[in-house]
Amino acid sequence: MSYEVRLAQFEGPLDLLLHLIRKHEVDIYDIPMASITDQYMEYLHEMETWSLEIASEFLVMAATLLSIKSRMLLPRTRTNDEEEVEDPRAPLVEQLLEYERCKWAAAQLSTMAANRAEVYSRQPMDLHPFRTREVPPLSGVTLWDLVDAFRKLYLRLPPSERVAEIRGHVERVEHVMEEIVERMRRYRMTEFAVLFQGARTRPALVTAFLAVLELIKDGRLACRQTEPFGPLELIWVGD
Amino acid sequence: MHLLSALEAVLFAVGSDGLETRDIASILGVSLGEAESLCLQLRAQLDERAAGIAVQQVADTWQLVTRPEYADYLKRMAQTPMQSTLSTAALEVLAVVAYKQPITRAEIDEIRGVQSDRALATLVHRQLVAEVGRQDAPGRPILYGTTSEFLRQFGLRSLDELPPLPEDLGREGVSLFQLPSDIARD
Amino acid sequence: MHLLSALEAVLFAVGSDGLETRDIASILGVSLGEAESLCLQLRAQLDERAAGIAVQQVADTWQLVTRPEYADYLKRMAQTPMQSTLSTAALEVLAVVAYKQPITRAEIDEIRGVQSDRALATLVHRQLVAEVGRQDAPGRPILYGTTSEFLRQFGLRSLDELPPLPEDLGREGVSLFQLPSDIARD
Repeated sequence: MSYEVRLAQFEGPLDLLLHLIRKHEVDIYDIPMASITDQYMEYLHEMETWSLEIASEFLVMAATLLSIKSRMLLPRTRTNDEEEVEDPRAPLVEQLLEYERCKWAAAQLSTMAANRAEVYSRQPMDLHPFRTREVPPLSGVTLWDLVDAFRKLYLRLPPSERVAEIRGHVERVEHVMEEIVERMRRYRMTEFAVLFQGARTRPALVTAFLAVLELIKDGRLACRQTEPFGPLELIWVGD
Repeated sequence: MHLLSALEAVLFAVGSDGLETRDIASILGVSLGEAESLCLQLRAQLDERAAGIAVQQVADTWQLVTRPEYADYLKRMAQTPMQSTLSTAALEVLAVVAYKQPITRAEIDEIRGVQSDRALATLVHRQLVAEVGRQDAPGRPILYGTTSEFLRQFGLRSLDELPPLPEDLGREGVSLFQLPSDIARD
Repeated sequence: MHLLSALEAVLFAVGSDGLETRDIASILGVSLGEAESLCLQLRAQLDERAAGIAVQQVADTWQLVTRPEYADYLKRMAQTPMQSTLSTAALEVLAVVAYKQPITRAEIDEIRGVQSDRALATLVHRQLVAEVGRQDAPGRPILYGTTSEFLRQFGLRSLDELPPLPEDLGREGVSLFQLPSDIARD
């Protein structure tokens, strides 16, 4: 017996976000980033408590949401006044709208398929009693074509259903936060890159990043960048 | 009127196997007598307007057939110059039947991921594939296999001479569906 | 009238194979225009008397099918081959391919925000989607498009019959399924 455990009923992070936006009757063109981000994170945390594997796409989206949220808190820079400053939410909104159109189209196709299933055809009649002439022999069709047809079919078969996927390790933001706190108490100050040298996988890195953002939000950690694109310094302010 | 059309739809879809009166009664939810009366009504109606199709009763089985007057058109259709090659779909079905026989249409559909009735009809028509029996399962589905015409056309003395499939795939029913994922993906 | 019945007989015999207009023309010995007009007449006639069967035009072929109203009776028949339904993920991928073709897998992933390889493999296996070329870009990624099997299974004559994509689903309060039908096509 195999079991498939999916992240609830959502097809992906965009699906989840759309659900949250619809559920709270929020204007998609003016998404309140703080509350939507909180709800999104809450959902992920809930999944964690159920020990469900969270696909990395969901974590990447979490990072995106947090980044948009933080950019919206920043004062608009005065250096390039002339240029219209783009709403940091714009690319996300565009993505959500595109995905919603995709869902709409999928629903249409589903209805069309259902209508089609209401209609029955008939197996072609065996016409050979009506045939007076001989069927011409096959020409140019060889045994090789037959084997080749089978090989092509074989290549078209979908990968075998892999229904159970159990990961030995689940990254949890709370755990990583504890780890960071412990290390920052010793270091007091360090660079972001140094702190995460150990994180090899993308989910691990994203989780670590989320943990840092959570600690900053809690006011226990501060972050400083002395020059554009320079190293990110983390400073311990907690306790 | 409504039941008459329902009967027409049912007889149309059931194909050349036809249906017994009691099956018709149970599908339409009417008595045996009513089922028979409906069949006779449908026959009269189709006869009256000289439709392309007619109701035929053989023993206790009813089926729809083409009206004999139009046989010439069917001959012409059967005669339409047949291509000397096979379509990709027909070739694929033929390959599946050759290597997996005896096999039902549902099993062919399952392996191919698409309905195969059109391609199968072509192969039967060309006498490369034929009914070789019935599966002992609900509905007693037809089992298909290749014919001696198939062996002749492909220059084989027997089915043992079919070339083995690469990596012996398909020799057992299971191996088809246990593919290494790196091959099966695009 | 006579030709109309002949057409009915021919379409009945050909079943799920269907016939293209030019085949009908050559079998009945009429012009292309007349063949099409006969098909439309037969359709109107069957519609008028709410027959059990109807004429359907899908992907350039004409065929006889049962009328949807009688689906309940047909479901009661034992040997009705049911198409297995597609998962939500597969439907989403199919929708993206249908509307945005030709499209690469990476672009599909981008729109859906998740990986689509498994759903795409299923669609390729079921011949609803196929490789239609390669993108002129690094790695020469495969471009996917829908097939004529897609048109057939979804009852479309051509891709133009796909419902136009609504431009703006985003505004609060606009229900997904209460959109004016004349919204501009994407």
